[in-house]
Amino acid sequence: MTEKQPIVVMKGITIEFPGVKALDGVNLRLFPGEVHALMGENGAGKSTMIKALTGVYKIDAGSITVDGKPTQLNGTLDAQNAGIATVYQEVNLCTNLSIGENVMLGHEKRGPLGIDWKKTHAEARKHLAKMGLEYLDPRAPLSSISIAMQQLVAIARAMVIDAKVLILDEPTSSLDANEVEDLFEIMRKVRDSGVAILFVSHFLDQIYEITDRLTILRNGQFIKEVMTKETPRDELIGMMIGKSADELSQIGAKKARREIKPGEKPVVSIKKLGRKGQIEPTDQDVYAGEVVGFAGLLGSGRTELGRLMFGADKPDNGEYYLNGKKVNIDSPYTALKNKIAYSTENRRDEGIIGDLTVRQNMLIALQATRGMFKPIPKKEADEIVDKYMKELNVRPPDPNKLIKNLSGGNQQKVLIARWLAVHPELLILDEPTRGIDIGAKAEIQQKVLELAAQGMGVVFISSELEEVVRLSDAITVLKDHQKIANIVNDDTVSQATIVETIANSGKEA
Amino acid sequence: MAASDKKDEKNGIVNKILGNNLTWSVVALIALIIICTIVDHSFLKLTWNTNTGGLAGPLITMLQESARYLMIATGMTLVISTAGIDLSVGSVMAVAGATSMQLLVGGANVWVAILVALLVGLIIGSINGLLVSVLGLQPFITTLIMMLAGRGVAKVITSGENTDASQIAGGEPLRWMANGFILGIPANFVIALVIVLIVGAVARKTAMGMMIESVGINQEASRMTGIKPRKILFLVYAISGLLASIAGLFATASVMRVDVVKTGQDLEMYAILAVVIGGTSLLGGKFSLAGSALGAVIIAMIRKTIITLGIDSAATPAFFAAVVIIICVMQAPKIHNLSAEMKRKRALKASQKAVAA
Amino acid sequence: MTTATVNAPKTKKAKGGKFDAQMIPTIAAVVIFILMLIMGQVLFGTYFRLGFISSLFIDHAYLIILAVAMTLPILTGGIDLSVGAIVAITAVVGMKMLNGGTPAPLVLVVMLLIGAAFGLLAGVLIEEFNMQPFIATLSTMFLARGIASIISTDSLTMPANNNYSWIGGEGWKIIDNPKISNDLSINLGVIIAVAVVIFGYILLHHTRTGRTIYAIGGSRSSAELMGLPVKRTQYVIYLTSATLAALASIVYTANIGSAKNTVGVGWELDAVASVVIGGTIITGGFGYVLGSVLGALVRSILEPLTTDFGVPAEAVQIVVGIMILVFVVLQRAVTALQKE
Amino acid sequence: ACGGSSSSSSDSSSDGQKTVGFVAVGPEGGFRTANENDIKKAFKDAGFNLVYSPTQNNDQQKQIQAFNKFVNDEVDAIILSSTEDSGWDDSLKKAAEAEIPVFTVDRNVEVKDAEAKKAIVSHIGPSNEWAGEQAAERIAKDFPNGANGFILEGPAGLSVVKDRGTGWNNKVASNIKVLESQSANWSTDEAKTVTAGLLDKYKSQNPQFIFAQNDEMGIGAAQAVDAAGLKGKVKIVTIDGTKAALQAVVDGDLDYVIEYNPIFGKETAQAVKDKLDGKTPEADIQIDSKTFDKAAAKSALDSGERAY
Ligand SMILES: Nc1ncnc2c1ncn2[C@@H]1O[C@H](COP(=O)(O)OP(=O)(O)OP(=O)(O)O)[C@@H](O)[C@H]1O
Ligand SMILES: Nc1ncnc2c1ncn2[C@@H]1O[C@H](COP(=O)(O)OP(=O)(O)OP(=O)(O)O)[C@@H](O)[C@H]1O
Ligand SMILES: [Mg+2]
Ligand SMILES: [Mg+2]
Repeated sequence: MTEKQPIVVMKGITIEFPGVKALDGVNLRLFPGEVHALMGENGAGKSTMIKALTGVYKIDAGSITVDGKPTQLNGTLDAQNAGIATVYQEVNLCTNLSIGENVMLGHEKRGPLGIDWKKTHAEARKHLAKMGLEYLDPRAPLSSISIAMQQLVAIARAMVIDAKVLILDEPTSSLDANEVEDLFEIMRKVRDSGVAILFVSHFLDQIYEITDRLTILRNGQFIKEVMTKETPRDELIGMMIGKSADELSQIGAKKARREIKPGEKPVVSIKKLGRKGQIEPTDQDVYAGEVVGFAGLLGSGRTELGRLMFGADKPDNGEYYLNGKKVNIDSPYTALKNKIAYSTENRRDEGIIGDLTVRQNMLIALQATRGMFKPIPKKEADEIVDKYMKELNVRPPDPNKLIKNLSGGNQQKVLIARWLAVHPELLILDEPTRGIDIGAKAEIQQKVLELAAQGMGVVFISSELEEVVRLSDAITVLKDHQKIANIVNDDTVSQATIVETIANSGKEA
Repeated sequence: MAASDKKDEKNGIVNKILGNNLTWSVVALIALIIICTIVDHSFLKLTWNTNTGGLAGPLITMLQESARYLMIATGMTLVISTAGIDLSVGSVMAVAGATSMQLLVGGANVWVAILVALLVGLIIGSINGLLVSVLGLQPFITTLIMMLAGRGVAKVITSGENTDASQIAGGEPLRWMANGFILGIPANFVIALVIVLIVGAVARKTAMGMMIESVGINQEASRMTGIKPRKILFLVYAISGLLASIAGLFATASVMRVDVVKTGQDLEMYAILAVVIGGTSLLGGKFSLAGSALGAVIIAMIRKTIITLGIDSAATPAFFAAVVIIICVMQAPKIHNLSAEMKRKRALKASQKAVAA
Repeated sequence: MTTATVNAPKTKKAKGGKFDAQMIPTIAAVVIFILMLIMGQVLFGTYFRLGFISSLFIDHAYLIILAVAMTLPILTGGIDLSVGAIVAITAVVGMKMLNGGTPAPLVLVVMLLIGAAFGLLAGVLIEEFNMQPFIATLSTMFLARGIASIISTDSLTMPANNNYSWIGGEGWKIIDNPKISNDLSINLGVIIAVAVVIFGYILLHHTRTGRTIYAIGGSRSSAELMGLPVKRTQYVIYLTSATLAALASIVYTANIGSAKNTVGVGWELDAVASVVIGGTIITGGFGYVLGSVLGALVRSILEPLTTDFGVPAEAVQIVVGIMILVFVVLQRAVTALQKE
Repeated sequence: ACGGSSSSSSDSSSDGQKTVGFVAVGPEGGFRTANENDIKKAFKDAGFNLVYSPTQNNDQQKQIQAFNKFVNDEVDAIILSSTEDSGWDDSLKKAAEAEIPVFTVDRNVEVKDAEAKKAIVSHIGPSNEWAGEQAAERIAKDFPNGANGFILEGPAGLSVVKDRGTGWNNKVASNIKVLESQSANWSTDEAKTVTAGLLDKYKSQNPQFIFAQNDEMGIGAAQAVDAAGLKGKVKIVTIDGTKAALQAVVDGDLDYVIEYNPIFGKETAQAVKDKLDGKTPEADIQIDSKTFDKAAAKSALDSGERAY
């Protein structure tokens, strides 16, 4: 390895939040023309490290050197001026503005009369095209596209400045395989032009595909900097979680199929349930103890179907049967009353209630079903919180922390605890493993299997075909806001089966 | 090592106290009282007034005035916690006052007058609530409209007169409510305090407080947990209307006369200031009723200070602004993080030196 | 990890048409304004008179300026409650100086600077001390009004030949009919107001600062993470709104030739109402200056309409309130329908 | 511009009824409501079509707007009850050009412009300065040996407040010491608070009188005095002359009330009528006001003639 000059050197970075030392003397070096991955469990301090580099957080100790010069970063603007472009973990764009503007904000093309919108939009189109988004109208509002697409737009935005350093914090968590491929294509191009890329992902496959160098963090501590090629998976996992890889053996566990007995009644059965513009009238049964996977491409309508089954959107068509009895589910409240729960894919906007504590976030749904004036007795509440904090291994294990200060993965666990606390008969999980580290992912998958084994009906929505296929008893395939197939998941079914189903239906249509 | 730990802990407590909004409110209150005592040496003196059957003295009149601020600030706290605002409380005070006075003059029983006035406040609050929750109108503009229209309603009720019920017999209970004493303490202050405590108990002992905060923090996420945000929104505006009508009764019963233009005028601003001084953010979320109550007393105290210092009436608003700005600035994170910030800077310098070396 | 190679059906194009939804409230304001004028004309026969139109603009040039000023903070989800009080303090100082023999140009500059100073103070309180705009500008409002009263509580009249009142006054008659009610006239105040509107439009739609204002309204934290100069923009906003308030004061005082500490009480709420009627969302992110101008005009003809309809005095405020309410509800309904 | 008479007016004067625009302050209770109701009634009785336009918050701008609207509507006459005494030049000039006669009521306005002056035909109303002078004289009479006391003012900056204050200062005796002047915002309730505060503060200096610039504040002050157990020991003088205040004089809560007579609708209507009939009404029509001590108040109330 020839020793190149690093463009960014972070040394001894320490950041303290009230009560937590999020980073403790962490080092990081970024080299031009390299993709560098920051590795670690949820809450290891990856995003915090990134925010230190982009001036969002002030560092309590340590130094940052950019291009050989010691640098004081007092804000994102400073970072940008130093040539650091960033895509943060949570999409941070302005939904009230157009797509094109979000790409170009702060870099609009100017003419003699101020901003020249024609040029600006043309420029935006160019950058969107680079991300394979040439079909988007830059004048359309950002709110008209899905979170996943917004993520791509955010990446397009990062490419606008001539960056020396490009930071991508979990850009792939909501993308499907095609988009990931497209993204990697671009990343390679950018890397080859001499830019240093910092990349975060919980998908080991992706790490090994795209990165050159790794920095591993654990619990806010710097563990090691290694070259990707020289580090076997087992060793990497070991460094990240501090346990041997064997302990994660359950990862491969496949669900023992639950056979539906003839004449058995489904817990939930929807008939021609639909909503104009969101999802065509759909039939779907879910049996007790069954895991039904929803598969489909981005924007195929999986989320919409899930939301409809939860009453988050009001259906304008169809019927809803619960244990054979017709019910009217028209709001999350009635759904929860009927023991149907839904964990959202949009954790930040529809999931966590940021300024409440972990404890309150866990209990709030149960409380809502009981009613405002029947508070959960303290003892019962303590038991519930205690149980799920342990069972789901929430870290830090302090239920009185504000949930907004938890790492993404731990927030997800708290949300799952929230829904388990109401003891649902049907639990709809929309992208429950998105952005979650391999350890936690295994834990959540394990939990899903356990719940099903205990007799809960589960709808499992995920962009990762791999886990859908592995965990589901039946797979519902959606495309263009329509259910196109219902596949019984026996041994003959693989990811390829699903992909084929989607592709073929396209040809027929 | 252990010693430094202990020091850290001590520092932690000090920081906690310094970082707490209530601390600065208490400091401000005490400072105002001290200033008043310096100017008027008998400011803290309490005497027994046989004429009224209660304590008398500057502090007592201050508490008497604070009762109405306590009421509207409490309602306002709940509304602001849902990320809303209620600009109509001043007008609701006028409407409730006008209702009760007009009824008394019209010969109604005093209890009927009180109940109807409360009901009217509740109704106006409920209309606000309906507009905000069902129609989804913006709270600021909805209650701004109600602030305009409410004054008009008060004028319609009294046909533009300042109805005076001071000569009407049988108004005693109402008069007592505003001017009487319980164990020597102003009755209206005691009543207001009891109501604040009840609201506080209901909010914190049931899940109401948490749900209100939840809606204020993230309405959509709250809906997804099965909370009905519309119900919560409706509830807080209705409560605010009801409490404002109690404040209106305090204000009018104190002189048994409603002033259609002046009763409750500008009091929405005082209520909002009280809430903010008390540490509840206008952006919604976590609320502190104790803080707002303290804020309400501070507002009354500022006004008392103005009288005690004999500040020229022309300069009153400027003095008010100065005090508010000082309190808010002292509460700013920048100020109470000052020492921590300096420490951080020092540490950073040291570590940079270390790196350079 | 799947290695699917199906080409995603990415043909679903996001429609550009939806973008117009943001403009609907503003368009509604235009339509309703015209309808109100027509109604006034049909019922009372005076609303199309050139004289009526002229005084609508001349008498409300100040409100148009204030509405533009208020649009900026509201677009970010903030507010500037101090504009009315800034009109008062600048007016009082301006008149005092004129009476003291200060040359008019210097007076104008000082008035604008005083406005700017209050804007700067608001900016400092908001950005450096984390005060919410509502509270910060409420404080500067009390402060400005208090200082104005300390300076003088007299009704101050301009001296004769002051080189100042030419900004307001009757201005120029463009169409001089035999009857004054049919004259079309315009004065410099109106021209200033138009210039302010153009300035507002260019600022918001053709400068990066303007776009940052919208971005802050969408999400301040996003704007910050995007590396936009949020803090600087906030200063620009409150400086601009306060300075424009001083400009409104110039136009107003030039028009009536006198000033006093009580001028402008409640104008901030008129400005807010104008902005909201014009379709700007009070929580920020959406809205147009042009809407605010129309809002100001709509707000301005509410009073003549109540007068002509002979609304009982006690009920005037109720009717004005209900009219604004109907307006807001209508806009909301139209927007909701569009979304369907 | 010509015109002037209403022959071409498009207003609702179909039956030859003259239209008069009333630029008013708005119903604010007390004096104001009585005054405006009286004017409205008098004009109706006199056969005019009175178009009434109130303002809000005493905002002169809304009054100017209403005034200009009346000019554009080509009304036959305008009655101006202004919140401010200056700032009317431009509007009056327009009225002069349109030959619409203007009558100022209650408050006179200052006009610099010669053209604008022509528009004003008469001023009708009582005098605020006079009322203030009466208050000073009464206190001087009550306390020939001097006394300490307070003044409760209206909101800083209103010209009524200044005029009543000026009147007081003109006639106040040298041995009468005003310990403090505070604004109680015209409000009963605020006056009570303020007075309670002042009584606390100046207890040692034995305050003996309060001059409240209007009845509302005087009544509030009386309640504070009563609560402090000083009823009768502190003499309160107020201006306006509402029934409630007279009753308070009778009850001994107030010492003396100076009327600021709001009842001059008839006189105003007559002046307008004269002008429109081609006569020249007097330029300054002074409305007489009374003063009430206990006896006068009792007989006034007993007569049952007081309208407000
Ligand atoms: N603003 C904050 N206040 C307090 N604690 C915080 C704050 N932000 C982060 N933390 C804590 O700092 C630690 C590191 O968080 P960070 O977001 O950097 O983790 P991460 O490695 O990015 O995890 P993930 O993979 O889940 O995104 C966590 O323990 C988190 O709870
Ligand atoms: N290509 C697209 N163009 C415009 N709007 C889209 C597009 N794809 C999705 N949407 C809209 O975005 C919203 C969210 O779609 P989303 O992508 O979440 O659907 P999904 O099937 O749940 O996919 P995923 O769960 O992978 O995000 C829907 O209203 C959908 O109609
Ligand atoms: Mg992270
Ligand atoms: Mg989805």
